[in-house]
Amino acid sequence: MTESTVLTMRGIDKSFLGVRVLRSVDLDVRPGEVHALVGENGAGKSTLMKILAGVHTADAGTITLGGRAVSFTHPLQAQHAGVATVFQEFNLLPDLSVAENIFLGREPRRRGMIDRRAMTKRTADLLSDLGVDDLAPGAKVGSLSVAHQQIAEIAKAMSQGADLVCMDEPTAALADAEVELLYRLVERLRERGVAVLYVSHRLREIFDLCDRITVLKDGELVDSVAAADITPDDLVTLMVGRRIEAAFPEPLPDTDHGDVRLEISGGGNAWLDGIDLTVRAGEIVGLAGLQGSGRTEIAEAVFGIAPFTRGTVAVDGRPVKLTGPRKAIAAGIAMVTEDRKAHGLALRQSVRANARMVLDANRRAHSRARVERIPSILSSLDLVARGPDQEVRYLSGGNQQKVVVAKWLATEPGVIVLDEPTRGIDVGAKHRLYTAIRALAAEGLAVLLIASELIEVIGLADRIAVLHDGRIAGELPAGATEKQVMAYATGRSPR
Amino acid sequence: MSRLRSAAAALAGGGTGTVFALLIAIFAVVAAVNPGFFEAPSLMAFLKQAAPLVILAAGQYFVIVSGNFDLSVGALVGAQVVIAARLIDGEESRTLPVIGLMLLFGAAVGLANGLITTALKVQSFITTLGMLLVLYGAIRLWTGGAPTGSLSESFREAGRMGIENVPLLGQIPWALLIMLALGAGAVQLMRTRFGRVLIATGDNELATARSGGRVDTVRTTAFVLSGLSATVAGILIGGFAGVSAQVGEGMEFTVITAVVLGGVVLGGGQGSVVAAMGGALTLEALFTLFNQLALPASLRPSVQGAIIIAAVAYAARQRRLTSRKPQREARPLTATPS
Amino acid sequence: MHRTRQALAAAAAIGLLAATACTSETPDEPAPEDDQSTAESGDEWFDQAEYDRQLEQRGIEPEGDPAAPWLQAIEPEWVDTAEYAQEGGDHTVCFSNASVSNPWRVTGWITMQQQVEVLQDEGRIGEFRHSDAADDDDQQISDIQAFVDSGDCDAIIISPSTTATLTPAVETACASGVPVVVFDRGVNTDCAVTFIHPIGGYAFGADAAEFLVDELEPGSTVLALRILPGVDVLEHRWAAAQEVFADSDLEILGNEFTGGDAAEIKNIVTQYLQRGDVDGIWMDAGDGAVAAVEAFEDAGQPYPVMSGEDELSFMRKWDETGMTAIAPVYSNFQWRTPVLAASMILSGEEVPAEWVLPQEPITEAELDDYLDRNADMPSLHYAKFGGEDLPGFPDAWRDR
Amino acid sequence: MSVRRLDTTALIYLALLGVVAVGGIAVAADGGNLFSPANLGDMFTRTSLTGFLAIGMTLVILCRSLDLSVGYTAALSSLVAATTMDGQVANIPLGIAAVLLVSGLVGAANGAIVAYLGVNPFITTLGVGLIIKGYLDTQYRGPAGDVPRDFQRFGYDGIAHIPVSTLVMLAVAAAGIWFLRSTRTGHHMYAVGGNIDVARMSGIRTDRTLMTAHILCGMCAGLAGLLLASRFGTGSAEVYTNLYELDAIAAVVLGGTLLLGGRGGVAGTVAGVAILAVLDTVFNVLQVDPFAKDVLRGAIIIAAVAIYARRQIDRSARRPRFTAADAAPTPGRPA
Repeated sequence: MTESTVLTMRGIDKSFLGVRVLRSVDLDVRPGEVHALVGENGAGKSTLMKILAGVHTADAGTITLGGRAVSFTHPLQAQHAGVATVFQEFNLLPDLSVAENIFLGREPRRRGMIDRRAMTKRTADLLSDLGVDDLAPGAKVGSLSVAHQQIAEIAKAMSQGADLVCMDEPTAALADAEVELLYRLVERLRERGVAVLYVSHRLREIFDLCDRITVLKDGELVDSVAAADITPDDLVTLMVGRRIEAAFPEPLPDTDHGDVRLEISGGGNAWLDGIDLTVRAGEIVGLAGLQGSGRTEIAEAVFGIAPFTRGTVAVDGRPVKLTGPRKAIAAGIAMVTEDRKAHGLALRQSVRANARMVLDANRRAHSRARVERIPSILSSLDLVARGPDQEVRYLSGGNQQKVVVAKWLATEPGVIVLDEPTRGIDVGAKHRLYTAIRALAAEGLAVLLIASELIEVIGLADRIAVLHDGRIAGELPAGATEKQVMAYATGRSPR
Repeated sequence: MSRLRSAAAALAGGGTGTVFALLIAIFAVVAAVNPGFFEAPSLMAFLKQAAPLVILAAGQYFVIVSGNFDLSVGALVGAQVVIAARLIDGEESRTLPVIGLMLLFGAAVGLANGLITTALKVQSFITTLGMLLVLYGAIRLWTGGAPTGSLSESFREAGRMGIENVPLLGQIPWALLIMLALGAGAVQLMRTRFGRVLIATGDNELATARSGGRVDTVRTTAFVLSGLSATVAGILIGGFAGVSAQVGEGMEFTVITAVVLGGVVLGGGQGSVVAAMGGALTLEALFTLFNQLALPASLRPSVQGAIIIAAVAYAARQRRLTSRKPQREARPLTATPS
Repeated sequence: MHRTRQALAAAAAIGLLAATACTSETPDEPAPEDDQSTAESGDEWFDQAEYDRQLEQRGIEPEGDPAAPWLQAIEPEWVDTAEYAQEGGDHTVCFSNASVSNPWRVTGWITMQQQVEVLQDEGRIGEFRHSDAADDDDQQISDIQAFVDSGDCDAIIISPSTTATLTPAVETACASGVPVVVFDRGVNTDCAVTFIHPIGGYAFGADAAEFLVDELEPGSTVLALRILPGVDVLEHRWAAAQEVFADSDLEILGNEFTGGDAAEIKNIVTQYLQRGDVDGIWMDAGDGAVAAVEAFEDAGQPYPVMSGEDELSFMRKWDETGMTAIAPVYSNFQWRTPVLAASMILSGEEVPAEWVLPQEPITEAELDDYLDRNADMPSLHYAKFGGEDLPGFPDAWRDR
Repeated sequence: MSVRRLDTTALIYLALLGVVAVGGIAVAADGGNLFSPANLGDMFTRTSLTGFLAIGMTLVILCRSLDLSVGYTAALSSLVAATTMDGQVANIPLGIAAVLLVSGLVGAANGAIVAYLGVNPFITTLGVGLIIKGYLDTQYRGPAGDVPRDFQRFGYDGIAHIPVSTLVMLAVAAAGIWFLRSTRTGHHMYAVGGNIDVARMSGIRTDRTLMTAHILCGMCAGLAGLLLASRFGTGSAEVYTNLYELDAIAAVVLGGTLLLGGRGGVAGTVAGVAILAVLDTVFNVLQVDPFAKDVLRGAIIIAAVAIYARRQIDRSARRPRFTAADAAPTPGRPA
């Protein structure tokens, strides 16, 4: 690279549990450019970004920032080196004001005292500088909308005088109106010569905002092109690429799907609207869509965590009021949640205890026979553990997930909702899960599969419902192409 | 087999190991100072007098492992003894009905603690602190400041008497048998669905709720159990030593200390009920040791405080290490019926 | 890294101990070596002159009607109170009570209230206000100040929760010009019109100790049970006992703090019995005495020679078992005297400057008599409460 | 400060007003006057002691810690003060210095054990309390030392019915408010109590913050000890039996500070202390039975916290996309 760069990454390697997630990746970001980092989930975008942020450390490769070679072992080092990262989970204290959060740990002082006037003023300047006029420096973060919290995050990043700002799916949780805000923000950064590394799925945004686009696939660099030189369709092709045929189990001939087991009509709540969806026995229905499009919200509604407030749900023809997990479980619904550490597992309890948690918690689900089946379920999933008494916190992500799946299979559900079942687990475990999921369908379960990895949805689902902004944008049959799905998901008409 | 392994693992890591090691160490010193202590009669006497705290510890364990505190047990123990004395007032015939009433009262207090904590979302520390004040005041209001009435002989049987003339042992105190029975019961209870949901609740409330666990219900039940254990402790203490105005004072702190000494983590989700009871036994053994060593009475609190801090600090360190140290070679889990 | 932190923590902890240790270098601290629990505290609390005086007072015949011991006085120095005399009988009397946190005080408090009713019916006093400090010295100081500031009190009665700490407050009360009556525990000032108390802690402790010395063979072993350290009235009892035991041939096994908790007492005695014979028990207060006796029963040991207090539970046990015992008395009837004194002062009658009430232990001989008198009283009632002639008797004390 | 926190504090002062009003009416109904100079003076006096302890307690609780040893520290401090001053006016400064040193060291020990040895604060401070208790019982039997008259003025004198001790307490409270607002360390206590990981990510030395909170809490207990000494005219080991620590915690929580840390402040605590003091005075004037006092206190504390709990904001507020209004009309039966 002859021209000056803020960031140069060369030959970055990274593996987790022996699985290579990044293979000698190169990346160059120039000052004042908005650089898109795209690729399917699991392509390695987030890992690359976390390495840059000092959350992970690369196994091999060099990072050069503003001409100096660096290697981070702690987020603070990255911050001090001028890399600011806005993660999806926020790093703000809800009880403190915007200004207090932005300057936390670096409060401006006058004669040793915190200079609140200066703090407020600098925050105000910073915000107006970023073109944000509707965010009071004194407002308590906990009372802000997600968008404004995100702006606060970005402002915090800015205030550290970063010359590279990384944003991981910044619009994931935003509604369209708020996205505009973010656009303006990014523009300002560009004007001020700050480089932005921008991870997103939304093609529209990418083409609206970005100067260059770097495409990752399966942990490898596919290409790095100027946004002007490529059409959205070509970009999608680049992202999807020529597929090394992933070993997905053969779908059953879709002739003999059984009766409708799950039927949602007109389902809606604060995040969803007009959801009509049916899943038949033996059928796998995939829910595709971008972050924040409403996939997870459907799962939560079906499981009674954030119930539908409009419309009706019927299981095996019987209408049910899914007002809470117990109701859902009683109705024969199971749910493998997205964030297994927070919602799925009691980490300090044993494999056995976790696997029987649902049975233990629900008298009607509990039976000696089911409890005795657990070990065979676990071994059928090829769980790798020291023994049934090992605490699950010591298991690998994939094996933790197997425990979560097992605890739900133990209840012999009629409908199972899988929300990102393979998030952050290694390829081997993935394939086990794929076969397991197929097997479940074969046993007559209705499977509702949510995965941000299109390839999974396409490879597994008999039918794909694509969500966009809380509504079902369209349904596609098995064997649909990723381009078709992307088309609906990115809010463009398919053809 | 696997259970054996787990037992070993449990003893190796965390506070559980620490407490039994400490117990053995203390007993060793006691034995050195006064071998006679381990003759049946004095050992039985020790266990008889330790029983109430052990039972309280079991009760407190349920509350702590589900992520709460119960500071009201000391006041409750005192209240129960006073209630018994006033209501029985020396009438043998009233003994059983009154005991029944006490159990109801204990359960009611626990229920109140539980509901205020879960339904009104008041931190258990405050709930039970308030309950402590209420009980302390109410009971004295009721008796005009000092206990009245007297206990019946049959009421005192449980705490004071035992099975006499047992070969080798002499007297086996009822208190010991009750302690063993309730201890076994507690261990069994933790093996039931309730116990599993309870400890899971203390570990990860959200995950438990999403598994359909009735989080609030089990927590409330834990408080009820604590209230009942305080009642039984009251019956035993009242039986052991009769009525006095100071019964139970400060016991809440002693028992929480005992449970934590047993490696049960404040905040919930970790620790076994056996270890909690072991902690209580250790604490009682410690007091005995002080007495055996004729340690200046006024100096004892200092030594006690130092030992407790040291033990808990050591346990905390152990936990940190075990959670860091690489796990032993994992292999595919073959179906072994649990 | 981790190690240095622990070192740091250790250092801080040591610093703490060091600092606390150095504060003990102040003159009135005992040298560290006599930190023996047995030798403990005696030195500091023992006042030879006062000790001799109290022991002597036990032998002196008090002035006044033996039927009303609460009005008797030993070697009174009568002082004129004309200056405080007031017209009419509607005087407001204020009473700052340390607490009613133990049965002895509860019994006394009832007696006092009964006495007040009588005086009110007789029209000798009007309103009777009281405040209770729940054993909190600071609280009681505020209570007394509140009485003074209110300006409504024609006389202030104070039962101090601790001698030294209440002194300044009592002085402020005196300074306000209203007559002040102090009883039970004293204060380090004689500004009060009268200070009412039984002979005292030395006498109590000596009565008990002498009895043990007389009844026990030389070389016998005695266990001392104490409630808690640092409370003057209790420390005086122990100091006197140590004095008596010092020139006897009794072996003191140890002195233990029990908090007055029966369970603790029984537990401690049991352990001593397990280690060897205990021939005598000395107690600085009767609370939980029965538990100590039971420890002997349960251990199958012969009853000890014992000193308790005139608490009925103990006296009844003593009667049942026929053991050799004595009930030293810290005259509970003293609770009647202060209100009487106040009414006398307000009508200008003379009162003793220091009103020393008789304090006689209950012996084997009087046991039955006192048990009969208090036949239907609760077990935590005190035999010498001296309220038999009050109208409320017996219900007021029985059904609280 | 941010709007919401002002809200809470305001609420608590409203609660205080309510208590005063109800108390005043009750007393009036009883034929007295709660607002007579005497009663006001009494109220103020009762705030000082708990005030000192509660201000320090606020700091540690904000850091999601706890200090159950303050009662013992105060007792120790009263003795250190009295024995060091030993009746000599000249020794007063020395005495004060000694107290602050000793109490600060106790706090440092607490902080170090919590921050570096990872022992739960409940156990740590309970243990340290026991250690001090043993020391006091062994070294001091009952009152010791002698406080010169001039220093007793601290506990007894007043300026226009407001006791000096209360004024000092309010001054310390003001200092505390300033400390939390205007110094980094103070400000960081909110972060440490709110989310220690975020605090670390922001480069805050969380261990030091925790230490500081405990040291200051110890020193506040030292001030309480000085007040006790000046009121007693001597030092007293006995005071640890009064469970001042629980009063202090109750006051802090009444003051709207979250027991789990990260939210609250000294201003609220002062109100909490005042509420308890008003109750005490009212109970006294009304001659409420001492045991009934405990019952009422307990009930009031629980009730107050239950009310605050109602006002917790939902942290995981997800912004709704559809409101019932803009939702497309859905055919069929409502769910």
